[in-house]
Amino acid sequence: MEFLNASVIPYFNYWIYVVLMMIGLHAMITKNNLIKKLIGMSIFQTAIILFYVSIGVKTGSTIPILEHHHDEGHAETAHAVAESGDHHAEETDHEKSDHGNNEHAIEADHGIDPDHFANPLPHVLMLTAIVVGVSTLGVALAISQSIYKDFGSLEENEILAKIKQGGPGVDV
Amino acid sequence: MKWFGLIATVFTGILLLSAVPDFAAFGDPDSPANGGLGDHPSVSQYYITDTYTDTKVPNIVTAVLADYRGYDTMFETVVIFAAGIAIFAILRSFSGPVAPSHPTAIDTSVEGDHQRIIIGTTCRVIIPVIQLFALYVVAHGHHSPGGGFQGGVILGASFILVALAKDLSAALGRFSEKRYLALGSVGILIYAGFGLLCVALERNFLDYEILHRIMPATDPIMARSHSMLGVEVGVAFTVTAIMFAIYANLSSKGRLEQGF
Amino acid sequence: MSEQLPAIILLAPLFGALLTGLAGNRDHRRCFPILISALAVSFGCAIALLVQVSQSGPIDYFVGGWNTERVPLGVGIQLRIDALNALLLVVITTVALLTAVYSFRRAGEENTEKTPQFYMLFQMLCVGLLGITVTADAFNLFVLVEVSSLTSYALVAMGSKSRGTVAAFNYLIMGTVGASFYLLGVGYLYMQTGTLNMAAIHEILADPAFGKSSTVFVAFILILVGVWIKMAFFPLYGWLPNAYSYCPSTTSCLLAPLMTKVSVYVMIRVMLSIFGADWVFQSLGWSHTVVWLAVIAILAGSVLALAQVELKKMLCYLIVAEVGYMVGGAWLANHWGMVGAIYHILADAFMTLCLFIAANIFIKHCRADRIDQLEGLFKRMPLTSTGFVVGALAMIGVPPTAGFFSKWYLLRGGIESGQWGYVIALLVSSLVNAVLFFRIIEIAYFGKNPAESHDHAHDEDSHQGQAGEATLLGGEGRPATVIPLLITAAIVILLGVFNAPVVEIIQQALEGMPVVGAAAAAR
Amino acid sequence: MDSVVHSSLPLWACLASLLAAPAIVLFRRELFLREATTFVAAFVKFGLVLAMLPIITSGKVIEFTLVEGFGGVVAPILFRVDGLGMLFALVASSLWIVTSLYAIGYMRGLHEHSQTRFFAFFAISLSATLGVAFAGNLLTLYLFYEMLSLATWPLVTHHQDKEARTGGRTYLTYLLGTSIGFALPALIFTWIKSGGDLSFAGDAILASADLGPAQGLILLLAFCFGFSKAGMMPFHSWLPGAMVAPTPVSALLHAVAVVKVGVFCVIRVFTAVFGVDLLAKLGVATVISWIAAFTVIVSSLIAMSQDNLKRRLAFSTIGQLSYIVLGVSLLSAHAVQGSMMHIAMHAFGKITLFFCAGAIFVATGKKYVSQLSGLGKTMPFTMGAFAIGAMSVTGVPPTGGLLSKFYLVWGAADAQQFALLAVYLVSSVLNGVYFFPVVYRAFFKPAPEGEAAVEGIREAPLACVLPLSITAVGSVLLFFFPGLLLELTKLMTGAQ
Repeated sequence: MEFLNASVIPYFNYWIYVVLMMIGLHAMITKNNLIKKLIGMSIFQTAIILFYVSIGVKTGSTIPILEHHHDEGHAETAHAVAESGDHHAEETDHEKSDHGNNEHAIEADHGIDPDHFANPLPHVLMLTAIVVGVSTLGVALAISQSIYKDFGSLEENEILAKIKQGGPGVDV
Repeated sequence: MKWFGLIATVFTGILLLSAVPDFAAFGDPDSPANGGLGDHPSVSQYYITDTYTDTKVPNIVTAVLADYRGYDTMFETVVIFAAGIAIFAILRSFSGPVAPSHPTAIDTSVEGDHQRIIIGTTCRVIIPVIQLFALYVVAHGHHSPGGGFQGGVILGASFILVALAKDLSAALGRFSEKRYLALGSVGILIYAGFGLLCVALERNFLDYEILHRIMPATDPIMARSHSMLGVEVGVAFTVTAIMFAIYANLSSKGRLEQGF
Repeated sequence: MSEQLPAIILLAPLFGALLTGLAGNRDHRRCFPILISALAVSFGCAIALLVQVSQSGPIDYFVGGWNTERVPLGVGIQLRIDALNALLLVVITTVALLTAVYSFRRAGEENTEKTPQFYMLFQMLCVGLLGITVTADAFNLFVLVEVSSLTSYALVAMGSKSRGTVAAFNYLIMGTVGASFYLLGVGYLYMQTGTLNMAAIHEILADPAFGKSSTVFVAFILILVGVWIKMAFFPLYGWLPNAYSYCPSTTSCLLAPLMTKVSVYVMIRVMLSIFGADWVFQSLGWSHTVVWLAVIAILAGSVLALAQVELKKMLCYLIVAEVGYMVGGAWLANHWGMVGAIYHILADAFMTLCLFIAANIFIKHCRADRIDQLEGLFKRMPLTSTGFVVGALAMIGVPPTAGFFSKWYLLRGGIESGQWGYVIALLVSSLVNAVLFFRIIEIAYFGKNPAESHDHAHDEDSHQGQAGEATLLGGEGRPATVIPLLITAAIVILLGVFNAPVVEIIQQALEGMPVVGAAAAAR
Repeated sequence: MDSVVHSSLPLWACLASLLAAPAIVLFRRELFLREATTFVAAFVKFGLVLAMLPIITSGKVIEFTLVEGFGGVVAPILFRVDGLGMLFALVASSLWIVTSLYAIGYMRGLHEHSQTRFFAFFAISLSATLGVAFAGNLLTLYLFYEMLSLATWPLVTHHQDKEARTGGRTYLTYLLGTSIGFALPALIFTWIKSGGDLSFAGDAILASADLGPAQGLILLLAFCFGFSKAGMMPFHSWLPGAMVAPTPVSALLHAVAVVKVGVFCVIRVFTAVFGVDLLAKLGVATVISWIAAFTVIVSSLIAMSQDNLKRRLAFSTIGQLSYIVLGVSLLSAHAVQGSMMHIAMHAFGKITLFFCAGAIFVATGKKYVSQLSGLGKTMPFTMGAFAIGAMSVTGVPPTGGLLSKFYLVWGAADAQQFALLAVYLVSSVLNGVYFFPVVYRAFFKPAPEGEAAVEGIREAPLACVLPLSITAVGSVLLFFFPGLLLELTKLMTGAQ
């Protein structure tokens, strides 16, 4: 129980990501069907996305889009944003209130309190990772289609057996 | 293999979990990634506080994506493009039976006609809406979640919908192979072209600020904002083209005729 | 313009790929000139950068101009060219250019309609590899790794051999696991440091507080394992032999010399520029373990190579052994080991290219890929054979080829750090290489079944006179294939003969670093 | 110390034959031009070596750096001609002229195939030999040593039949295996121990290195076995294996160039790498002495049992090489001097013997000692030369072999190694035992019954007989005029 409280509950997102990732990895290694391997690969990559996004979470923050008023000055914009953010933070997290006060110094400097917006960088990175994942998946599907065309099967052991035999359609 | 896989998986899992207690707590705004470390402020704080000053783009994610880390994003687009070309290179086959010139029903086993009418009409109605929305997502990426990738995917999906609702050749009639391959190249050409323009004006690659010299009625900061829109459009082009290319090749075993 | 070189070196092949896509589809003959000119521009940039770096130190380039006063490091993406990667840039562009020449009218021979696509992938692969080399951003490196990986999967799968397709699938699965581990490792680092810039991470990790951080430790393992998969380090090598031996010939000439070498570079870059030599070698203290792994890799690669009957497969297993050389050298934790490992990256790229081009010419000529079918090639193809022999001698480590000197430095590193297992493994592998290559040379020279005893009756000189000019070079491949081979062979020798400047540049790159810096080796 | 002359002569001497190789290939259909090229190259080479002789005899040293950055931070390609190198170069380049003549006669006489390749690689091998002779540091030495191993492989396997393949395999396995397995690590270890100095100039490389006796012994053994061209047991069996080569190859390369390169390297290791002083201090040279002594005796005994003439000569060579190694390992000035002289003396003697074996084969097709009965009557010149060669190798006056053996024995006496002195004497007797029966059989036994009695003289072609007569005469002349040799060797041993 103590272990749960100390090491699992505060980090539950990370535990989930590890479990998901291992499900994916296990499928990639042990599954016989190529498409199942690819499903495993997708789960594997998605787990990484979950991990990255978890890094960027700040309790009580909102999406990293500033409110936008074309005609008003910079400081005002930021102020409006900060207010709404503050409001939000107090509602959801009590522990954060004193913390928020400390950060007012920064707010004064820049006009925007970073604590009120989720960390944008992991989102950007994961946008890239998603795109990469999709591309890889597409190429993988194309390759498996091509394998199916040559071997008439997507089961790894059957393909290997055919390669070993050097049967028709297999140029060894 | 089964046992090896299990052992490898469990081992990796334990390794990954072993570091978890060392992590900053979930949602901690002061974690090194969010809040920085001592005298090293985290870059994400800079992004949040200074993006608007730097670029006048309220959507921080868009600004980071297309400007601060625009170099990444360009290669991300290259990845997509490479995937499209890769699938073409792997699957596309030019031999085989010639495609029938007239579109045929997608599924003759079910009561084809009725379905075709219902689906066809619905699609005819919603596809323009989808496409319009896609353009909105591309254009409004500065202010709301969205941007080139998202918009491009939606736009590509609209063509895929055509292929699903009618058949592939109908979709290819609107968006032929020659066109989508060209559009894919053009998209990156636009993106890299913006970068190269900056180089031509003697600034670093993708330093959009300098583009105010050739953009009418802009200051350096707005030049960044506008250029971002430009590159997003480029991204959208490539993504649209490649999404459809992937679908077209995968669904027809590379023959680009009627599907399976 | 010269300060824009770090960007231009990448953009040239990128635009080359795009132009090929736009112009090449209509007329395939346009592809080749575009390819050559794009790579030539890159090559020029690489040379210029090398000159610049060796004269005036590392070049920092901030994409998007995010290096003003108020912008902290790591906000934008930084490219950094120091002596180490400037050398690698030259190698990559040279190999790419030579392979491009080799590919002339040959690339599309397996499926002619896709020539433009082949060249596009070719150039994007170069973009990826060059990008990996120049970047100083840990995440950007991942994106570029994916650019190069995706294109290489496709290049492998493009061939007409169905085994190549299966190999490409395995390559893709392994490659994705590798890249994902790398990505995850970078995520762990980001979580601890809040930045993605290599120099910034390094600066933060220099704090001794991180010496015992389990997150940093796991991050390092993840990145290391990821990179090892990518470079086919011994137990993780499974994807390589099939992928490189069943792919189209041009592809193998491009991938075999470059992919593993660039991955080794990434490993060295991660060790030195992100974690720092003192952390890796002193806090972690894994040197011995990894060197022993490398020893196993070298021996296993050599033994497996001995067991092969196909020429290209044998070369592939030799790559596995060579990767062991480099990993072992890099982990010897001293100056000469590191110098040797880096020098071997350069030497091995050209050696491998040399052997693969020659092997491909042989295989095409004999229409067979088994070693025992290469009978009597020396007589028919003297120039190609010369190239092959030079590559073979370099692999064995005969002076004055580059392979000798890399072995020399690696051995010195091994002896100085007292890693006798590594020293012995290097020597054993040299001997195995000698056996391997002389087996081939014997077959090519004697034929499979030499006569029982020598028969004095045939006076060959009289025959030669009748056969005319055709006899000496008549059996050779086309000039477009033989010329790059001979150039590569010349490079292998010249890189050995003039290795002093190269080694000086490497030492310049390592200057001031703890453990691997030249100070440790002051004589 | 030596005054140094900078000159590119050693480079050109080395290149003369290397540059001839492409020319030989180019003229592959103009047989006359091809062989003329070989001759011109041989004479040019000899001329260049001779041109350096006055400089060397005046006590100077020629140095030439070819590529400054060759070894990177290791060492440059450095040519350095001193007395020992000069002596060896003189022997090798003068004998090349003779061998070229002989090779032409032999190859044409037997209508051998691929003569172009043969002459081209022959020329390359000579370049490598001179490269070793003129090497100014260990790295250059190793470079040319390996080049020689590889360039001679096509020569050894010239016949391209099964036997040649087996012989070639043994040849390369031993030579490359030991040079990579032993010499290369020894080289690198030396480099580390000496603090980056590999040059032969000045003091011995390891003179001031901190080296324990155990380390010293391992290093010395690694060098001696690594340069296995010296044929020390147990790494000797490549030599008889390589006898499948055409006789000119066996003659020049396996009696002169290749094996002498081996002992030359060993001498360099003793004198220039370790230095006599260090070895005396460590006291490890005795181990080598005994291995060499063992080789001397055992190889002589094996030689007696060989019926194949060339194999018998090969085992004799192994024994004679170990004479040289034994001489250096005695560490006394006279013994070292004797060793160096023995390089020349044995070269002339042994090449004569090989030439004779080849001439017999060309003329009669006979390979075995037991077939030689009565041959003295039909081939008097050849067998006469054989007798002289045998005398020289055994050390009977008036042949050069006596002088070098004299110095070796003198050196053994100096070093108070009387057991080893006895080895020299006993083995000389053994030499006689395995050579003179051949001579006796040829001159005094009647030709076998079945063979048609041949009247008169039926010698091998002139191109074969002339060279062997020249070298036989050379062996005798060296006895009467050893001045130059003594002078050159004295330069090396510090003019004692």
